[in-house]
Amino acid sequence: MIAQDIMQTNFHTLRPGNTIAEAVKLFQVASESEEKKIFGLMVADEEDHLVGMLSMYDILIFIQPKHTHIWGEIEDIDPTGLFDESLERVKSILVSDIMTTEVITIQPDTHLMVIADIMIKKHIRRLPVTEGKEVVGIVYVSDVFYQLLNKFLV
Amino acid sequence: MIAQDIMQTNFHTLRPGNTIAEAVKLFQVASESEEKKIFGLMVADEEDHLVGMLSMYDILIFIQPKHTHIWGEIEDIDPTGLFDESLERVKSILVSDIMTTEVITIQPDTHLMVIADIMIKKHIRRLPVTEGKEVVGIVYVSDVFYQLLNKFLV
Amino acid sequence: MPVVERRSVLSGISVEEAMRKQVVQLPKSASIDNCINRMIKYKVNAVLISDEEQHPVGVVSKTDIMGAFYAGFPTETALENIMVGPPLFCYPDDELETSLDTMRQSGIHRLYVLGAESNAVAGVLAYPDIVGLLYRYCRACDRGLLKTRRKKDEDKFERYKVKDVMTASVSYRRDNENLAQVIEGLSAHHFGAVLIKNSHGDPVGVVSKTDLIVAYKHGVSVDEGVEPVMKAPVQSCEAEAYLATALQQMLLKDVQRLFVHSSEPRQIVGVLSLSDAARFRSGSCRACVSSRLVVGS
Amino acid sequence: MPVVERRSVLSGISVEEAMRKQVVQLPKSASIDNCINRMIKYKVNAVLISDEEQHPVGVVSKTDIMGAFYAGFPTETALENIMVGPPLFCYPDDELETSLDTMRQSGIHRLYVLGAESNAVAGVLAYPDIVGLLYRYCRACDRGLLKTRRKKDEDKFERYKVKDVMTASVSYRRDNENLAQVIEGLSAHHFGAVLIKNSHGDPVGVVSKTDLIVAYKHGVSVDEGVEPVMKAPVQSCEAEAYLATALQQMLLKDVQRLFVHSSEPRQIVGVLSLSDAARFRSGSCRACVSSRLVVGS
Repeated sequence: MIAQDIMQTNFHTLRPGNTIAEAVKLFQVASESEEKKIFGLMVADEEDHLVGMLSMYDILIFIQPKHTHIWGEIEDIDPTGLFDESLERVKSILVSDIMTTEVITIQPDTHLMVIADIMIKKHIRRLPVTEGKEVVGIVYVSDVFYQLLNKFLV
Repeated sequence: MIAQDIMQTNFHTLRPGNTIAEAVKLFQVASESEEKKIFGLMVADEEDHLVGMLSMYDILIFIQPKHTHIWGEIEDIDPTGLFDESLERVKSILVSDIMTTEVITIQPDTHLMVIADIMIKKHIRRLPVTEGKEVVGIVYVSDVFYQLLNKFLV
Repeated sequence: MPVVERRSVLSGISVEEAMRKQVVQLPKSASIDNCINRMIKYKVNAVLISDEEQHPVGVVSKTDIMGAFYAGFPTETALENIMVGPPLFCYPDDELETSLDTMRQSGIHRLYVLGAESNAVAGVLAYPDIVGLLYRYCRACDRGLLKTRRKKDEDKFERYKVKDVMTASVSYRRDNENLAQVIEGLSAHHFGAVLIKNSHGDPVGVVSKTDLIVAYKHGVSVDEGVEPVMKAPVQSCEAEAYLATALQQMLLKDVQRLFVHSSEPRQIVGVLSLSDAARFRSGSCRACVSSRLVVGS
Repeated sequence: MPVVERRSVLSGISVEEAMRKQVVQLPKSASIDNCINRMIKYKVNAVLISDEEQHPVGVVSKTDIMGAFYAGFPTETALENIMVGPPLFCYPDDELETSLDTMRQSGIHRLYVLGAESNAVAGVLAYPDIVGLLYRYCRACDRGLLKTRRKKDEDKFERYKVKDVMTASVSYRRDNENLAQVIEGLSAHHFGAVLIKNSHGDPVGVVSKTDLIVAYKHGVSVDEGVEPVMKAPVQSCEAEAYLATALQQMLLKDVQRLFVHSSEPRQIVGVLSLSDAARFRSGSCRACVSSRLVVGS
C-alpha cells in the first residue's frame, strides 16, 4: 500500500498571486466541489510546481487582530463587523505573502506506514504527493486512518 | 456573535469504556451521519459530562508500531496485514486509556473572537461547549473561519 | 474571560505578565522574502534571527528590510546580511517598569525575554503589547472610563486626551514622489508611517513600513510612484478625543497608529502610535495616575 | 527513505543518532491514572516527572506503577509519591557505547538526554530504540542477512541464532493464581513479563507489566485471577531461529519480547527481549562483529 493507492487526485490549488479574498472563496469552492471540509490547499505556480501550502489557520492568524487577548473583556461591541475594515486594509496581501513555504512532500511510491509516521511525528493532516516538482495528488490523514484501521470496520 | 450561534448541536460522543475498535466504528458512523469528516470526538460519561477527547491522531499514535523509522526500509513486506495481530493485541484497551484528558472548553456565551484566539494560540480545531459540566455543543474551526470571513464570500 | 482585578497600575508587574509568548524566529540563512512573509502573517515589526545552533544572534526589523529595499538587495538575500545584533534580553522575573526604562534608554523597541531556567527565548516585550495590558487595567479600574461612562454623575476624574500624548510633529511626502523618497522621509524621522499629501496640501493617504515591505516582496521598484502603495483614506482621530477611545479604536482596527486632526479633519496636527501610548506608561485617566502615586510611594 | 550506509557497526555513533526525540513527561502532581494513559498511548516503559519549574526530578516506570497496584494505592495518587529520582542523564554528543556502558553499570534501562545548549530534555536513550538502529545497520550491511538470503552461494558467514542471545531462564506462574502472585513473580525476576502455565505445565499465556497496569487502570483488584488479564497465545519463536528473523518479528509485531521454544513448541526454554538483543550490542551476524573488530581496533 503506497501513496498513489490512497491519494486524492481530484484536488484544488491556489496560485501564489491570488489575493486572500480569492483564497477564501477558493476554500469554499473546493469544499463544495470535493464534498468535504477543506482546511488546507496546496499553492502551485503556472507550471503546477508546488510552492507552498495555505491553511485556514494561516488566514485566521493573519486576519485576527493582534491584541485579541483584550477582546474577551469587550462585551459591548460586536467585533464581527469590524472585520470589514480589516479586509479593506489587507486587500493588497497575496497568498504568497502568508503561505507556508516549508512543505513536506511525499512521492507516489511512499509507503503507507511511512506516511502515517510523518503525519504523526509532524502532526500534519495532508501531504502533497509530487512527481519531480509537479503535484500529482494529496494524501489526507482520514484516508490513512481508515486504510490502516479498516479491519476494525468489518 | 457567541459560541451558541455557531456551535453544532448535532454531535456524536464516545464513552470512556468503549474499546478502540468501537471508537473507530463510531468515527465512521459520525462522519456518515454528520456528512463531514470527523477527526476528533468528545468523550462523555453516562451523565453527559465531558471527560476527554479522542482524535484520529490519538488512535494512530497508539496503533502505529513503535519502531516505525525502520519501515521505510522494508520493501518486501506489506505492513497493512500485520495490523491484524496488533488489533488482536490491543483489544483490552479502552477509549479512556488513550484519550486526552486535558480539554479546553468554552461556554455558550464565549465570544467568537475569543474562540478564534484560543483555536489559533492552541492550534485546536474543535472546542467543546459546556454548560456546567454538560456538553451542549461543539464549535469547529471551519465554522469560525467562514463566520469571520463571510464578507469575502459575497 | 477573567478580568484583571488585582492591580490598577503597572508597578509591580513582571515582564512575564506583559510579554508576548509567541516569538517569530528565522535562521540567519533564511531569505528577506521569507522574513517579510513572517512579518505580514504574524503582524510583527521584527524577527529574531538565530545561528546554526539555534542561538539568537540578531534581529531584523521592518526598518532593516526597508533599508534593503532602498539599497536594491534582491529579496533572496540571506538575513545575516541585514540583521542587527546582538539582540538585547531581559528575564521573565524582571520588573516591567525597569525593562521599559532599558528600552527607552537604549532607544530600542523591543526586548527578548530569556527563560530564567533554560536560556531559551521565552517571549518578547514590545510597546504595543503593553498597551493591551494598560487597556485591560483601565477597564478593570473602579474609576475607569467605561464605568464612569455608565454613571455619568460620578465622573469626577479628568481624563487624558489624544493631544496630551500624541507626537505633535508630522512628516509628509507628496503623492507625486517615488518610493525611494518616501523611504528617505521615513528613515529621517523614525516614524512607522508617513502621511501623503496632494498638490493642494490635503492628506490623501498613508504609507507605512509594512506597505513598503509588501511592495518590495511583490517586486515593485523604489523608482515607482507612491500612489499604488499608499493606503487611503487616512486613519485618523480628533485631537480632543479621549486617549482611551483612540486606544480602543487602534486595538479594534488593529492599526499601529492614528493621525490626529484638529476640528478640521483635513488639518493633520499630530500622530498617535500604540508605542506613544505605551511609553506614556500608565492608565489613560487621572484616576490611575493618582492611585499609582499612592500605591507606588 | 534513505538507507543508512555510512557504517556497519555502532562504534563512533553518538547518542543523538540513537536517541528517541519524543520524551513523555508529566508533572509530579499528575495522577497514576494519567501516567498509565501516557504509557499506553505512547508505548513507553517510563515517564519523566518534572516539578513546578519544569525541572526533571524523577522517573516513573511500569515497575513503579505495578508496585503501586500491589500496594493498593488508588490510581488518583500523585506521581510524586511513587517516582524514583533523580533521573540519570547523558548528552547528545556522548558516544553511544559509553552511554550503554553507563546504563549497564547502573542497572538502569534508560538515560535521558540533556540538550547540550539549553539544558532542556532533548531525548531519551533506551535499549529497544537501539535495536531499531541495529536492524537498520544490519540491512545496510554488504554482508548482512537479507543480501545473503538473495545470493545463497555467497553465504559464508555464520549468523547468530536466538539461542545465543536469549535469557535461558524462564519464570512462570500458574493460571489459577491471582494478580498479586504474578506481581511477586515479576518483581523477583526483573522480567517485563511472566509466562502462565496450566495445571499440565503447558504454556497458556503471558502477563506483561503493561497488562497489569491496564488492569490497574480498569479497576481490577490484585486479588482477582490471572486469566482475564493474560494474553494468549504466547508469542514465541524457535531457539534455532536466526536472531535477525526474531528481531524483525518483534519490530513488526511491536512486541517487546518473544518466548523461545525448543523444537517442541510447548517447551519454553528461554525468553528474548528487545533489550537483550540491544545489550548484545552489535549486528546480528558474524560479518558485523568481524568488521567491527577491524574498524574498532
